[in-house]
Amino acid sequence: MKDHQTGKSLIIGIASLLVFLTIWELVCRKGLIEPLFLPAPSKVLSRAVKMIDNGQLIAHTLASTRRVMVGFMVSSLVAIPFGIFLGSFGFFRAVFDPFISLLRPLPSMSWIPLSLLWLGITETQKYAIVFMGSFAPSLLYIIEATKNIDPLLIRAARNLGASRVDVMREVILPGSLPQIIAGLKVMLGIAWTCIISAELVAARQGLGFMIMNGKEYFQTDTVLLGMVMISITVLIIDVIFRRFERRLLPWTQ
Amino acid sequence: MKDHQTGKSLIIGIASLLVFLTIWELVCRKGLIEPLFLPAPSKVLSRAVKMIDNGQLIAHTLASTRRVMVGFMVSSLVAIPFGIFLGSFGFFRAVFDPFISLLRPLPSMSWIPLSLLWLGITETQKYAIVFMGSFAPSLLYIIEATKNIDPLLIRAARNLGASRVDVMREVILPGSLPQIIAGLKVMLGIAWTCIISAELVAARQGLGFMIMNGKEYFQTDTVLLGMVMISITVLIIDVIFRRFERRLLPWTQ
Amino acid sequence: MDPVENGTKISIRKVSKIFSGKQGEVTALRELSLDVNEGEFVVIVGASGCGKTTLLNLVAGFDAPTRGRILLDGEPVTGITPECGMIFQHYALFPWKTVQANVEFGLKMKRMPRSERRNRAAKFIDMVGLNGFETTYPHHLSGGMKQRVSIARSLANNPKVMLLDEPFAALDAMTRQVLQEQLVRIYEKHRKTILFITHSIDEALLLSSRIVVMTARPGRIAQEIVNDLPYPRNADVQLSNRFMEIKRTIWESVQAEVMKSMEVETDQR
Amino acid sequence: MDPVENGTKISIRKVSKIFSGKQGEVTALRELSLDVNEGEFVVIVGASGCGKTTLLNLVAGFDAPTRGRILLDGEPVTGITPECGMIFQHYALFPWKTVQANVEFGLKMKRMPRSERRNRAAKFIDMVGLNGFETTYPHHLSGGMKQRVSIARSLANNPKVMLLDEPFAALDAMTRQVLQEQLVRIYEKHRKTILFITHSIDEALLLSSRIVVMTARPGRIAQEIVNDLPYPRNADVQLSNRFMEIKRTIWESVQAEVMKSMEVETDQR
Amino acid sequence: QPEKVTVVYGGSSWLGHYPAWVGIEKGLFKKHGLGVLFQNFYASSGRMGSLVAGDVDVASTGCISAIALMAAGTKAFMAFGTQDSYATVEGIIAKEDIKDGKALKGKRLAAPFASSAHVLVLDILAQNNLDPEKDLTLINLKVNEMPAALRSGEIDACAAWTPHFNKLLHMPGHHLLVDDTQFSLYQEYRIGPGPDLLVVRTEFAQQYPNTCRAFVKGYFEAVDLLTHDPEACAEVLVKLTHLSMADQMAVLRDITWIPGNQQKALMIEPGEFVTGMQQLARFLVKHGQIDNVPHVKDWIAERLVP
Ligand SMILES: Nc1ncnc2c1ncn2[C@@H]1O[C@H](COP(=O)(O)OP(=O)(O)OP(=O)(O)O)[C@@H](O)[C@H]1O
Ligand SMILES: Nc1ncnc2c1ncn2[C@@H]1O[C@H](COP(=O)(O)OP(=O)(O)OP(=O)(O)O)[C@@H](O)[C@H]1O
Ligand SMILES: [Mg+2]
Ligand SMILES: [Mg+2]
Repeated sequence: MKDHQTGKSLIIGIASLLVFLTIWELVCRKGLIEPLFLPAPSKVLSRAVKMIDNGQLIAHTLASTRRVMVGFMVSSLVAIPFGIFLGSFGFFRAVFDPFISLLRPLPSMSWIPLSLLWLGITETQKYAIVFMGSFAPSLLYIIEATKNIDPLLIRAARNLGASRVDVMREVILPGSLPQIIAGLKVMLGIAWTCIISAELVAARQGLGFMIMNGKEYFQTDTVLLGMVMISITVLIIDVIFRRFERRLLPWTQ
Repeated sequence: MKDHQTGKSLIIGIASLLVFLTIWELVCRKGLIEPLFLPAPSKVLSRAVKMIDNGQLIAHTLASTRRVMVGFMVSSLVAIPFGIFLGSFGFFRAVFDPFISLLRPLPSMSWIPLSLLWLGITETQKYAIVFMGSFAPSLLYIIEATKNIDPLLIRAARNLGASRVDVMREVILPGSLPQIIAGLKVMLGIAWTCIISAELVAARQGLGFMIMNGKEYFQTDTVLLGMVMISITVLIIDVIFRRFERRLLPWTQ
Repeated sequence: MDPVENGTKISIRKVSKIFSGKQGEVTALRELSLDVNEGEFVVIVGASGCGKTTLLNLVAGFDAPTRGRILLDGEPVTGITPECGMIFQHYALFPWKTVQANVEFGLKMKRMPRSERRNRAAKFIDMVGLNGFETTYPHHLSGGMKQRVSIARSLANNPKVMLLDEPFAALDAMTRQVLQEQLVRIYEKHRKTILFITHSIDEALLLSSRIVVMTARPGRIAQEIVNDLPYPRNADVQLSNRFMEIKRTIWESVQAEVMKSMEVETDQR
Repeated sequence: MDPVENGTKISIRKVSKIFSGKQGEVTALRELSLDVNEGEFVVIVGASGCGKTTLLNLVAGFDAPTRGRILLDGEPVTGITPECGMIFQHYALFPWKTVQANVEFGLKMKRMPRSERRNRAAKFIDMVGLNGFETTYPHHLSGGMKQRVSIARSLANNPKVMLLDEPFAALDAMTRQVLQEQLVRIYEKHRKTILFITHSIDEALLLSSRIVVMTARPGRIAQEIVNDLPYPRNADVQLSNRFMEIKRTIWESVQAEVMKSMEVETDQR
Repeated sequence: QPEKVTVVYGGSSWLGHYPAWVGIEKGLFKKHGLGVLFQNFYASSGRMGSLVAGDVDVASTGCISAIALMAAGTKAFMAFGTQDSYATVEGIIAKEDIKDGKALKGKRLAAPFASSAHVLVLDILAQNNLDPEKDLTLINLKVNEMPAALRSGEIDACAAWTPHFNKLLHMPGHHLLVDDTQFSLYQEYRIGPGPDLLVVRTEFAQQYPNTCRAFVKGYFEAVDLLTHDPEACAEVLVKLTHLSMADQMAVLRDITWIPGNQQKALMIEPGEFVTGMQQLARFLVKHGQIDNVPHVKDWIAERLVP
């Protein structure tokens, strides 16, 4: 019954998307909107065909995706163990708390000047932007996740002879993993924001560059295509992530 | 005992911050780091004093804050009722689902070209960037919040004679409010990201402008000061938000 | 319209309920028939998973039977109706409403004027002994107090029938006893028709005018016992021979069904 | 070191526990003394909030007494010790571990080699009748099965003392009965020293060799009753006059304490 | 008499906007009954977007931006003049060991993408048979970031325009590799990669022809003032550019202003500037920067050209 309903929702969704696109196309064809402001979907599509043909679309998409993935992976690989550690030991949490609080609210954009000074115009700088933009929020999220672990489970583990380090590895890590993964999904979205910002400056590839360059040349269809590509890429990565999640959390169904 | 512990954490935190700042200052004084790359905290402080004196710091901070607040308020005021509505009626949720899915992953940055075309370089354009960057995630969050309501409560309400609209107002809205507010706190962070991006483009005021302008003139201290100001402003707004939250949710403690 | 016997409040006629899920179909109830007269206090006992909650949900109109039908005062139940007030095991109070506002809820839904519903709510808060807690949020109440609010909320709405799904299961033994006594007092005073589910045979004996034992899934009626124990059913009654006798009868009947259901559970694996 | 009577396993000596929270101090226990001999099955009953869980936490070393001391085999308890195996009301199984891995947990913590702990776990899984469920996650088990895993996990660790805090309260009556019987069998076989908390007087009577009734908060010992009912405590024993007699005694004692605690609750408002 | 007394002008601190600034500061527009509002925009695209969206009435922009907008098919703006002709305000600066264009092979060359400097780079590379994708690393960098990048050795050469161009020129160890006089179209049509173009919103021009004519008059009076009394102009310009008086004068010296009486020849008859722009459009399509070649003549507001 649930499956049945999901199927029905999907059909309604597709139908409403089609209706929307049709109206948009018609409005543009009638000339009610200037194409500079909003090109017809068919224009965007033909731009897509053109850019797939010359390989640019794939190149830009892969460039951004690679940057997001590298920056995000590095950020997660540092944030998870560190977060679990801070979540387990109150003293160190207190030591690092002010830094996390101060770093967390900083948008990735605001790191661009410093990162340019420190790292120059390199791919590393792009990774660093993603890293700086997603590290502090990830860390905070992971620490929060460790707090939600049932303290009874920690008691039970200690009662069965687990040391504090055992508790960290055997209880706090797996216990917070579902929430950590949920958080990382959100972080992945933030990482995308970061990379689009980073690609504004000193990039000659990537979807962010594509959008900005499209804007410079007043190619609104390129701008829209770039936006659609971001959506689609994020959605695809989401699906992959979900697969991966099921593997990693066999006990949650 | 809890209070006692929080107090202790706070002391540890402040101490570790002071130690960090002292080391930073010393390293800079010894000339181990070029001030262009990283100015000493005292430099940042004296820049702050200077900019407070000439009123600029306050002006930039207020400009950004105003933009964030306006864009965020409008986004919330639209997203909350609409989200509650979509959360209550599965059919409309299905209709709007594809649009939300497509809009959600788009970083606010990617809206800059279109918003410039549509709205020009106006304050409205800044609000629009904040709105576009935070609306779809907010909406999604609110719909998720409505899903977490105990279905038993809906049954109970219906059993006591509530109509579907009554359920929406009396159960789904208040029931999802705590989670909505938690989500809005996250969204407020996103709104800040949006405004810093928006201020990159043709702004003459705001912390984003201040950072970018500082970078143009190689005033790394101004860049750092801008970043610190973002952190502090967000933290202050967080505290205010928490006050407000307690008012709004008297039943949660 | 089928002719209705005089005094029959709820008539459950050859009702079957089949759930179809991912793992195939589950027959929760099969051709179950049961009549409940006006003013009866019927307690249903049965093994876990035998379909008791399902049955109650059908009577309340939360769900529709796959086959068969359910009549309330001779009229078929077609949707959720406030005439059957439901009281849930986990109280289902609105956490964002004070005790007062919770009790007023049904009246507000009827668009009763504020002052009138305030008075009416006060009366029922008083009845369940919660004066002084009007402005408290459920969060701050103990389990027993929550369940009393839930009962007051239901009573304020003046339902003809009260449906209770293991209302006291989450409470400790002492609180449970207090609430059982209170429910009996309310029943004696208002003479509602009551359908009550429990796992506890002691509770069934203490409360009911009739006890219905259900079979293991798919649920049907295994046995009906008229409970003729005298009121008030105090400690003396509970230690009487008649009490023991009825208890033993039910115990054996239930145990046989539990054994069956456990076999099923093992089979499923 | 105080001299220890021969056979005294746990010695609780004039223990007080005071919690200081936001609303001031709460004296949970005041000068409570109790000795438990090796191989005894002591059941503690008492009103809600009288400090039963607090007492058990002190024995397990989760918390330290404000005054007085607790000796285990004559040695003061100074921290969490695996010698006192705790079984929680809500099982506290690790949801991310299979039944097998849960039961192995304590052994893994002792760095026992994999094959050895596998065998030992299998033995205890078998004992609680869960063969075939080794690779199942707790999520897929019923409440009763979860509690059996929790018992197996504790037993595999071979604690000298077992502490059980209302272990069966969340289960339905039928499952509860099955587990009670199983626990009695385990007790008879392994002769652990057991400290068991319950709200149910029936349960206390069925399981204990001694019953301790606690006073309302601050908790002290109100009464101790040696339970001399014969084993096995089957339905016949439960309907015997001696059973009724002990039950009535305890009931009256507990009721008096409940009344006191309810007065306190109302006072607080 | 002007129908409307306020005109919104879209500008920036770029030298192409000096006449409008001078006109405002020296009261030349006021003389014709106009109040001109100077709106600052960093990027040409933002300025033109605002123009098309109706927030700006008159603006000056780089040709490339205007051509791109024409290629996008919008008729919402018209061009009516070009105020400056310059060479040597834009060019490629390289490390001293890079002697000629060919030597750029394998180097790291920076240019702000989608700008005139970018176009210049593409042209110079083509002249030297270098493929921008394969033969060297082309980096997208804003002009103001170039000094630091050059100093730190992250890049070997960069293409920039004034005033950063002048700063870069004076950096020790670097020299001017090429300037805009070597742009292939300059030799033939006297058009650099990014000359400035004066544009007006079509709707505005149609609605308020007198206002527009008054603006044009005031504007070219300012151009004349810039030519004849640069010191007086520099005094007010430093408020816009934040340059020192000396630097400001140095910049002014490099510019050749095109007075109003030469506009007709450039824009209409024979219209060599328009022909040059047409070539530039072809050039942009050839290098894959825009999709189609617009017919530039269709965007010239002949009635407004002085
Ligand atoms: N929505 C549903 N979808 C699928 N199966 C269901 C659904 N609701 C109940 N069932 C199944 O129907 C059977 C009866 O469930 P029900 O909840 O009525 O039992 P119950 O007698 O109330 O049990 P308990 O004493 O544990 O509350 C169970 O086997 C259950 O798994
Ligand atoms: N960590 C704590 N901080 C403050 N007060 C506490 C704490 N733990 C328990 N208490 C208080 O101590 C008293 C005894 O609590 P305890 O949990 O031991 O009771 P209990 O007998 O186990 O009750 P129940 O039968 O409801 O489980 C209660 O009044 C409780 O409010
Ligand atoms: Mg049920
Ligand atoms: Mg307890």
